[in-house]
Amino acid sequence: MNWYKFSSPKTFYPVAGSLAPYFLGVAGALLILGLYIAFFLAPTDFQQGEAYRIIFVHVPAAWMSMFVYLIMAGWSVVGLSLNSKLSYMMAQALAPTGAIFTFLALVTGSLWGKPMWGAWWVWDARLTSELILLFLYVGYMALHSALDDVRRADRATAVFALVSAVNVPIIYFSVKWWNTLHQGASVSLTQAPAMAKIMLMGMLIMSISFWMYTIGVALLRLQCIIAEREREIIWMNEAQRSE
Amino acid sequence: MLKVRALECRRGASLLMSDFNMSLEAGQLIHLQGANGTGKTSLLRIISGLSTQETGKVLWNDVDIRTAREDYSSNLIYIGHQPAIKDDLTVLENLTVSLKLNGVKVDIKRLEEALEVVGLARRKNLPARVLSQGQRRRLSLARLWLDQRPLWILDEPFNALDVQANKLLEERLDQHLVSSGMCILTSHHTPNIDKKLLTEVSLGL
Amino acid sequence: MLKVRALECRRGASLLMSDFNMSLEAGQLIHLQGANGTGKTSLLRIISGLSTQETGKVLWNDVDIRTAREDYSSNLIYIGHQPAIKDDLTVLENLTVSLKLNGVKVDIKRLEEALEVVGLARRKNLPARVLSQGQRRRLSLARLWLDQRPLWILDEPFNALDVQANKLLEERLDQHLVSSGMCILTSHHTPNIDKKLLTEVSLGL
Amino acid sequence: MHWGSLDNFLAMGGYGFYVWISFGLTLACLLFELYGLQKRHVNSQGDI
Amino acid sequence: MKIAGILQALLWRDIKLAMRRQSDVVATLFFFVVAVSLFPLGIGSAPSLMHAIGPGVIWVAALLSSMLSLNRLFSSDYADGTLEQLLLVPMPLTLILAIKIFAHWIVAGLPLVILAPILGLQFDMGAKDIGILVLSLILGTPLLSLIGAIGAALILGMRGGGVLLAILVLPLYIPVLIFGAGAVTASVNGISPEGALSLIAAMLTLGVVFAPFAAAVALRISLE
Amino acid sequence: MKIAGILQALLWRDIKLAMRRQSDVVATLFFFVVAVSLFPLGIGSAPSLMHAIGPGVIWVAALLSSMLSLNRLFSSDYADGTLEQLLLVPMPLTLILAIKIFAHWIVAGLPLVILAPILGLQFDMGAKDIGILVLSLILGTPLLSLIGAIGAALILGMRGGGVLLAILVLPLYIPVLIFGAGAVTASVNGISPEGALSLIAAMLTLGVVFAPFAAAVALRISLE
Ligand code: HEM
Ligand SMILES: Nc1ncnc2c1ncn2[C@@H]1O[C@H](COP(=O)(O)OP(=O)(O)OP(=O)(O)O)[C@@H](O)[C@H]1O
Ligand SMILES: Nc1ncnc2c1ncn2[C@@H]1O[C@H](COP(=O)(O)OP(=O)(O)OP(=O)(O)O)[C@@H](O)[C@H]1O
Ligand SMILES: [Mg+2]
Ligand SMILES: [Mg+2]
Repeated sequence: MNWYKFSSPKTFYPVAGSLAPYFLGVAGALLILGLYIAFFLAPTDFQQGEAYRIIFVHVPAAWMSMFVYLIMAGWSVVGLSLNSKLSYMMAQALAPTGAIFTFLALVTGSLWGKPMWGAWWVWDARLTSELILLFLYVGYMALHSALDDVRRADRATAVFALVSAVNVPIIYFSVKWWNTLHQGASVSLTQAPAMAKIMLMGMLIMSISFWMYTIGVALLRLQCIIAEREREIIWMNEAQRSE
Repeated sequence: MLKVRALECRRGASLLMSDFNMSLEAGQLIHLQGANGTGKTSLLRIISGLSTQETGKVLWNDVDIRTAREDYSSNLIYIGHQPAIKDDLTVLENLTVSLKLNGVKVDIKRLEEALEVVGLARRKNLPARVLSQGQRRRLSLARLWLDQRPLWILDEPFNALDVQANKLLEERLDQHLVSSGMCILTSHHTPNIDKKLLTEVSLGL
Repeated sequence: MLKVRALECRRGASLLMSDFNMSLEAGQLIHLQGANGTGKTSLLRIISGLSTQETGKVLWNDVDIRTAREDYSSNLIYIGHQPAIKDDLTVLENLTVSLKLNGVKVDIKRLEEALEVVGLARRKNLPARVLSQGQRRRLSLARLWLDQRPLWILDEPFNALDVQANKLLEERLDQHLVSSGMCILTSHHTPNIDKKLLTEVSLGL
Repeated sequence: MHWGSLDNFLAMGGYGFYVWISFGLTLACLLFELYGLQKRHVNSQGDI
Repeated sequence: MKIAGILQALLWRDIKLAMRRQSDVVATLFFFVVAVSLFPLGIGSAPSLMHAIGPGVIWVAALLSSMLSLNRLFSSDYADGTLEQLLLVPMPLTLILAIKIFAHWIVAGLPLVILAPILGLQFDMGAKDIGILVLSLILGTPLLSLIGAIGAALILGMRGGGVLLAILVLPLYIPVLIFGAGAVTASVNGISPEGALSLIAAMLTLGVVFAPFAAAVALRISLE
Repeated sequence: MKIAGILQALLWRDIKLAMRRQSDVVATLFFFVVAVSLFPLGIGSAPSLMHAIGPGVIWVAALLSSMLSLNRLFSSDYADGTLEQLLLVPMPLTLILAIKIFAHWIVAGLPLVILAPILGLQFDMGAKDIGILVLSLILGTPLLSLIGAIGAALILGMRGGGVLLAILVLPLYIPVLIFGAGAVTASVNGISPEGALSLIAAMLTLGVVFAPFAAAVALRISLE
C-alpha cells in the first residue's frame, strides 16, 4: 500500500467517508450494551446509592477528554515534522469532539458532586485542571478561527497543541499532588471484587464506544474540512479564469 | 548570483504567479514592474527568505537559501514597505542599532557623514517619532551608505521621497552596480539608471 | 472658499512656517510642494481641523473652522497618509461604513460600480487585511467617486499607486474641478492636470 | 432485574434528577454534534 | 433621521468588527473564567475560604477582563487612521464616543454579566446572592466601560500603553469594586445590599452624563 | 567576537527602549501593587483571611502583570517592521529570541521580584517566608517570560490579540502558579517548600532549553 498516496487529502476523502459509518455503528451498538450494563447489570452501591451510576458516563468522558488532547498533540507533531496537510486536519477535526467530552466530564462530575459533596463545584485540583483543559480546547479552536490563513492557522495551532499538552499529565497526577475531595485512581479496588469487575467492564465498554464515536465523528468532520478547503480553491481559480 | 526557479506563489486562495523564473548577476539591477496587487511584495519577501513558497526554489550561488539561511542573510539588505524604525530611539541610535545587529563595525564619523548625505544630520538627536514620512524613509535607506553587501532587495524605495532624495538614491544605486553589486527593486516609475545595467521584469498574469 | 491667514506652525522646537497665507477657490487645485519634512502633512492636518495652530486662522467661507467644526467637516473629505481601513472588514463593508459614517445614502449598485472603477470589484468580499499596499490606497480613494463634497484634502494620494491608477485619479480630479470642486494635495510629482486649474504652492523656508 | 417497577427505575433511589440529566445530556450532546456535522457536510458538498 | 443613521452605522460597525473576531468575545469571557479559577489555585481550596472570597474574586476578575478589552476601544481605530476619520464625521464627538462605549459594553461587559451566575455556583452562592451579583454587575460593568474609555483615550498612541492604561484606570475602578463586591458580600452575609447598589446606580448616572464628554476631550488632546 | 557583539547590541536596544518608556516599567510595577491591593478591598480585610490568601494573591498578581507586559515583547517590533529585520540578522533566531526574552524578564520580571518583599510585609509574612517568596519568584518569573514568549509569537499580527494571548498563556502558567504559590504557602504553614521549589527549578531548566526554540518556530509561522 502506498502510504503517501493516502496521506493526500483528496485520496483520503472517500476513504474517510466509507469508514465513518462502521465506526459510528460499532459505537452505537457498544453504547447500548454499555447502558444495559450500567442500569441493569451493575448493582446498587451501598454507600452512594444509585447516584454512582453517573460513573459510567463521567469516567469515560473524562478519559476521552485527556486522550483526545494527546492525540491532537500527536497529529501536530506529525504535521510539523512531515509538513503533511492531512495531519493538521486530523488534529483540527478532533478538537470539537474533545471539547464536548471535556464539557461532559465537567457537567456530569458536577451532577455527581451535588449529591455526594453537597456542592456543585469545589476548587479541587482535578476539577480545576479539567476546567483548564476545557480552556485549552477553546484556546485551540479560538486560535484556529482567529487566523484565516489556513496554512498559518494549521501550524500555529499545532505548536500550541504541542506546548500545551503538558497540561494533560498535570490533570492526571493532580490528585497525587494535592490531597483532594475527588476520587483517586480506581475506586473499584475498594469495592467487592465481583461488583468491581462488572463496573470496570461497564466503564470499559462505554469508553470503547466513545472511542469509536470519536473516530467516526472525526472522520466525518475531516471530510467537511477537506471539502471546504478544496471548494475555496476551486472557487477562486474559477473566478480567476473567468476574468 | 541569485536564481529563482519555477516559483509558485499563492496568497490565500489566489495564485499570484506560477513557474516564475529569474536570475540576477553581479552589476545588474532588476526593476520589478506590475500593477497594484500583482504580487511584487510577496515575491520580494520570498526572495529574501521572509516567507516560504510551496513549490520552486530560490538559489544563492546555487545553494537553496533555505538550507543556508544565515550565510544568505549576511549577504543581503532587505528594506520593505515598513521602515523598521523604532519611534523611541533617536535617529542616530536607530542607525547604530540596525548596523550593530547586522554585525557591522560602527564608526561614528562615517555614521554622521551618512546622515549628512541623506539630509538628517540636523535631526540626528531627535526621537524618530517626530520624523516626517519622507524622513523616515531616508533614515531606513541610510544603511545603504554604510553596510557593504552584494544583494539589495528594496520594496518601493522611492515612495515618499522628494525629488532630491530620489536622485540621491539613484546615484547610490549606480555606484552599487558599478562596484558589481546586485539589486532588485519595485517601483511604479522606472528608476533613472544606466539602461545597460537595468533589466525590466513584469509581473501579472 | 478656503482661506489660510497668517498661519504659524511649530513642531517641537522647529518652526515649520510662519505667516503662511493661502486661498483656494471653487474649481481650483493647489499642489503643495516641498522637500521631505518641510511641513506639508502638518499643514494639511491643520487645514482639515485635526490639529490646531497657535497663531493664524483657517477660514471656510469666512468663518473660522474652529467655531463651525461640524459644518466644515460635512464639506470636507480628508484622506491622509493612513488609509483608514479596517483590516477585519471586507472591502465592501469598509466602503459602506465609511460612507454611512459620513451620512451618505448608500446605494449598493453605485458602490459596486465605484469598486469596479478602482479595480477592486473582484476582491470586494475579501477582508481588507489581504490587500496589497496599492490596493489599500485605491480602496481609501474610492470614496472620492461616491461622496460629493466641495473640498478635498489629500496627503500624497498618488503614493503606492501604479500608472493606471495614477491616471484614473487625475481624471477624477479633473472632473471634480470642472464641477467647481476644490482640492489641495501634496505629491512629489506634479499631477497631470489642466494647468489653468492648478496652482503650485511651495513650502520650505 | 432489581428495579421492580418503572417508577423505581426512573426515581433512581432518589437521585433520578442527577442521573438522568447526566445520561440525557451526554446523549443529547453526542447526537447534536452528529446532527450539526451532518448539516455542515451537506453544506460543504453543496456547490462543488 | 440622518444623525440616527450615522450613529446606527457606527454601532453596527463596532459590533460587526467584534463579531468578526469572535475569538475576542469568547476570549474576554474565558479570561474572566480563567482569572477566577487562578485564585483558588494559588490560594488553596478550603471551602470556607472560597465562600468568603467568592464575591471579591469574581468582581476583581470582571474588573481585570473589562480593563484588558479596553485596549480595543480606540487603539485599532487609531492605528489604521479610522479614528481621524471619525473626528471628521460631522457630529459631536461626545455622541460618537457614547456609541462606541455602548458597543464596547455589549461585546465586553454584557457577556460577563451573563456568565456570572455559573461562577457564582462554583463558589457555592445561593440563588438570592447570585441575583445580587448579577444586578451589581449590570450596574457596574457599564461604569467600567465608561471610566475605561477616558483612560483609553488618554493613552492613545503610546506604545506599550496597555500597562499604563491599567495604572490610570484601576484606581478609578476601585470605588466600583468596593461597592460592587460590597453589595454581594453583604447579601452573602445576610445584610441588605441596597445601599451599595444604589450608590453604584448613582455613579452610573454620573458616568453616563460625564464620561463620554471627558473621553472626547481626552481624545482631542491625544490626537493633536 | 561578532556573535557576542550582535547579541549585546540587541540586549542594549531592548533595555534602552524599555527605559525610554520608563512609564512602562513603572506601570508594570504599579499594576502589580494595585492588583494585590484590590483583593483586600474586594474581599474585606480580616487578618486571618489576609494571612491565608497572601502568597496566592501576590503570585496571581505577578502572573497577570507579567502577562500584560507580554504584548510588548514582539508586537511593537512587528508593527514597525523591525521584526522582519531581526529575522534577517545572520544568526539563529532561537538565540535572538533568547536574548529578547531575557531583556523582557529584566524589565518586566525582575522589578516584581524586587518589590515582592514589601508586599509580603503587607500581608504580614515572616522574614523566612518572604525569603521563600522572593526565591520562588526568581525561579518563576523567567519561566513566565519564556512560556509567554511562545504565546506572544503565536498571536503576532492579530489585532486585539491581547485577550486571546491571555487565554492561550494563562492555562500554561498554571503549573508555575501552583508550585510557586504552593512553595510560599507551605513555608507559611511551616512545611518544607523544597519540593515545590525544585520542581519550579526543573521546569525553568526545561523552559530555558525549549521555549526559545518553540517561540522561534511560532514566530516564523506567524511571519510567513
Ligand atoms: C466537575 C466535577 C468533576 C470533574 C471535572 C471530574 C474529573 C475527572 C477526571 C478528569 C477523571 C479521570 C481521571 C483519571 O482517570 O485518573 C475522573 C475520574 C473519576 N471521577 Fe471525577 N470529576 C468530577 C466529579 C466527580 C465526582 C463528584 C465524583 C464522585 C463522587 C467523581 C468520581 C470519579 C471517579 C470514581 C473517577 C474514576 C477514577 C479512576 O478510577 O481512575 N468525579 N474525574
Ligand atoms: N488571503 C488572500 N486571499 C486572496 N487574495 C490575497 C490573499 N492575500 C493576499 N492576496 C492578494 O495577493 C496580492 C498580494 O500582492 P502584493 O502585496 O505582493 O502586491 P504588490 O504587487 O506588492 O502590490 P502593490 O503595488 O500594491 O504594493 C494582492 O492582490 C492581494 O489581494
Ligand atoms: N517635536 C519635534 N521637534 C523637532 N522637529 C519636529 C518635531 N515634530 C516634528 N518635527 C519636524 O517637523 C516636520 C514635520 O513635517 P511633515 O510631516 O509635515 O513633513 P512633510 O512635508 O509632510 O514631509 P514628507 O514629504 O516627508 O511627508 C519634520 O521635519 C519633522 O522632523
Ligand atoms: Mg507591494
Ligand atoms: Mg507628509
